Amino acid sequence: MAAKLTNNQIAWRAAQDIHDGAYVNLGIGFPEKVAQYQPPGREAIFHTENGILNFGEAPPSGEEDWDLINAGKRAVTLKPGSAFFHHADSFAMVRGGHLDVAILGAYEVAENGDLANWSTGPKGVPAVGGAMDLVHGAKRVAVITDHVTKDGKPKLLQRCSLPLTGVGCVTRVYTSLAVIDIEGGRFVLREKLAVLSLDELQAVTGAELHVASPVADLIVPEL
Amino acid sequence: MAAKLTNNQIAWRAAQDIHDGAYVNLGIGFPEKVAQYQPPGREAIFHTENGILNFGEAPPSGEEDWDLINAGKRAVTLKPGSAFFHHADSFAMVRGGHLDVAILGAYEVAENGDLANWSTGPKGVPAVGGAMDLVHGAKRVAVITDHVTKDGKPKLLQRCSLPLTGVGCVTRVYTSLAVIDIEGGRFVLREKLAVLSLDELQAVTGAELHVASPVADLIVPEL
Amino acid sequence: MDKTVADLATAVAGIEDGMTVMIGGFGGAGSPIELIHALIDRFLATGHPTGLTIINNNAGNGHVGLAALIEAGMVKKLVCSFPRSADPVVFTDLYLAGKIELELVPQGTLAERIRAGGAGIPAFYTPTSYGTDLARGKPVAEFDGRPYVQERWLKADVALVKAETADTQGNLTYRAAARNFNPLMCMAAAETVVQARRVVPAGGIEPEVVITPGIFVQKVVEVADPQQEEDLNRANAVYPGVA
Amino acid sequence: MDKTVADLATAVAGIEDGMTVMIGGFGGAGSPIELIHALIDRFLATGHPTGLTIINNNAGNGHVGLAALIEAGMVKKLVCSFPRSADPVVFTDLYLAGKIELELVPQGTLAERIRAGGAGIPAFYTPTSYGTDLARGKPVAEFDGRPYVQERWLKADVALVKAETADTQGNLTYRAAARNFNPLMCMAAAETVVQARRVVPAGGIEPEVVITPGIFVQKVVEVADPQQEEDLNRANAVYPGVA
Repeated sequence: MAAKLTNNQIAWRAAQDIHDGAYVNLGIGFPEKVAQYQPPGREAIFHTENGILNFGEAPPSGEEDWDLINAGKRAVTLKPGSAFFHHADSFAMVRGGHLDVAILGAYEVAENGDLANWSTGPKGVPAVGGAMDLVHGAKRVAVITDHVTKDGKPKLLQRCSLPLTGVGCVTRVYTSLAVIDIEGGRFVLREKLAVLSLDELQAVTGAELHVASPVADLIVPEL
Repeated sequence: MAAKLTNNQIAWRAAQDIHDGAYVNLGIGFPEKVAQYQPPGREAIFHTENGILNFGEAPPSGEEDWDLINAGKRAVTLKPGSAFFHHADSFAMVRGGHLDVAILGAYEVAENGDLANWSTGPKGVPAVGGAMDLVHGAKRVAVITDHVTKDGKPKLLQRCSLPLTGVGCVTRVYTSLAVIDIEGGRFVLREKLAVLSLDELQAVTGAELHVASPVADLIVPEL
Repeated sequence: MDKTVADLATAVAGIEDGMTVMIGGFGGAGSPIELIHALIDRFLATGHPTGLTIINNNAGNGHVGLAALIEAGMVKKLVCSFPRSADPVVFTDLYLAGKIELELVPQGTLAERIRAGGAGIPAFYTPTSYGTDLARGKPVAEFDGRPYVQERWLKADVALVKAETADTQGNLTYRAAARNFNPLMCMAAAETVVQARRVVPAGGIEPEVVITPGIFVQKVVEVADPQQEEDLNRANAVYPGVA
Repeated sequence: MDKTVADLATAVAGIEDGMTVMIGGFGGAGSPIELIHALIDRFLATGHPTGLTIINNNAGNGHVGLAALIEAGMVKKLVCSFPRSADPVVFTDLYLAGKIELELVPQGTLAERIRAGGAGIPAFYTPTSYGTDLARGKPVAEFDGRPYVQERWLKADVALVKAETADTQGNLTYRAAARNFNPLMCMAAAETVVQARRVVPAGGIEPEVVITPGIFVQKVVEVADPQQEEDLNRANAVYPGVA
């Protein structure tokens, strides 16, 4: 099982499903990469919890304005048509169902759509940020993640073992090996790497993969 | 009992209790008159439910801007330091306890602080506007009113007979005959017209008037 | 991304029989007269939409705008705080004849319910209306020793909104007290339709002064010289008027 | 009416032992560094205030601002959504040693609870945190077939806020994403203390562009050239630093 997508390639695949004109929130860290791979001709408008709509990429080093940051506290720039607002209005956008898609990272995703991505347990300082809000309200909540943990354990499970971020909230998972929908409390396989058999994929997945329609090859460019 | 204050005089008396720098909402109609009688040297800032702080008097006829109106839908002007905001922010000011005083009209006021000022019963079209919001939240809710109805019946009662606007909300009543506080579920007389005996005043009041401290003469200028 | 549409008819084309429609404005200020009249035009031409539930602070004035919409017989129910006005004859007559429903809501509660609808808050507690007829049947709870009434969110299928400036992405500013309910209704409707006095390209509104971010807006139509309800009523205007 | 005060020491003079203090900012953006440092100065000179409950999105960064306030030992409890940071050593050490309390609140719920405090809404329902550890012990209710968690308002004795421009009546504008929690905290505190880069006379801010109306503000102090937390941390600044 040497073959797997890089993080950039996972992000690229997720970006292909974002429609023109979509309002999108990308979780901090890995999901932020999705913004780089918008298909040409499609314009997504990015929302950040700390009060900006329609921000753009990072400014050159040394030209940062530290009042112009995203939720990950990284400096950003503005695009034409941007707007500032306070935190209550920002989360009205989130909770009120105004975002078309939120793309988040995950420690674990369960076949019932439960997501665990904020706490690895009782050790250390707990910190939740906007994750629990983002999983509710966005019309579509997707996860991008490596298919397995660093030590090879499945991240897609029957039930999450870590503290939950949200219940039954995830509808699609983009992993390093496959694209999987969550429907009716089941993982439904949509795409997988061509080099991988269904059995091989099932072996690194912690819950049953269902096949409802022909499984497409997961094809992404070199990135 | 010919002697009584005019509406202008009642409004003048209420205005004397508004401290410098107070944020004030005046109910539509009669209470709007209070704004004219601010004591010199004191500056009150007036709030209107429909989204203006620090508005001023009406413009000359013919110079109205119908986007610049108060809650009574009358044209107003702006003072330096004014601000516009939407209705939810406006009622956050009301409900959130940010107004120092709200001055309202009344059909009836009860000795327990209940107010009835929005409905005269099941006939006709009911309309409430912002009255039920205003009676909650303002630090001080005062009423200005004639002491009796047009046909001479008491408006200050043991209990309201008309549909309530709010429960236990009024703390001071400025009438055409007296200034009366509501404390501990009782009317406490503070000032009365000098020409009127306590018995005469009691005779036109529908609940017992208590006297806790010397009753001052209610003295107002000719207006 | 360009949310502008060509004309008023296209702007209101999504409104169907039985829908709930929020209409901005407080009295005449901020009332989207041209959008309302375009809707009346469609009704007169096609018989639709009808059976509408309208959410507005008032019940219209005179014989234009919301009052004309009611007069045309398109409204089944009104949710508002103050359905009395200087010339209330249209609504009053229908109401007293039992031909129109009324849900009376205190003004601040109306505003907060609409905001809650837009913000994904299904219910909240307010001191407003506690102990009054308007709290009847609503759950009551005590917090810190004080009683409060539970109120539910309000949402709509469509909101009709009047703005001062819009950009092509739907970012909006308003004019003076014409702001009132408009920004809240933008948040609470599945489709928000805006008439703006001026439409500018994206970037034409400073991001600091945007009042309604474009995420809350679906359609924008320019109405360069909008009518003011108060002016129309002072001229005794009647819509659609005599042909 | 003039809400300006002469200096930072006067601005923070009303904060007493055991008070609840909201501090604006998200990370470094909008963080009122100079007000926080003035409070630390007072503590170093007098031993007060101490035992504070601080409400902020974060737990500070590095050794300035909120992190320095915690480091000085003035904070008993923190209410926040994300107490982890690039240099979290101050809060982390105290927390793991059991020397500081933490109430962890999802970011959107934190914002809404503060707004509710300012708007007189004692409680509301949100889908956020339903079914998670952070909903434990909170009432749950179903609306339209979906479960929601009841959350309570948050209020404070004092709010420390950073603005761009203030007028003498306390009307405020902010700068870019430094707006964040600041306007909400203005609403939710008994006394709101603002540091503004520029103070102008009443009328110096267009009424259309006021973000925080003056009714929510009690004290204003001009800090013409405010420090930015991110810059301080990149310079490894420590407050109060070596004498």
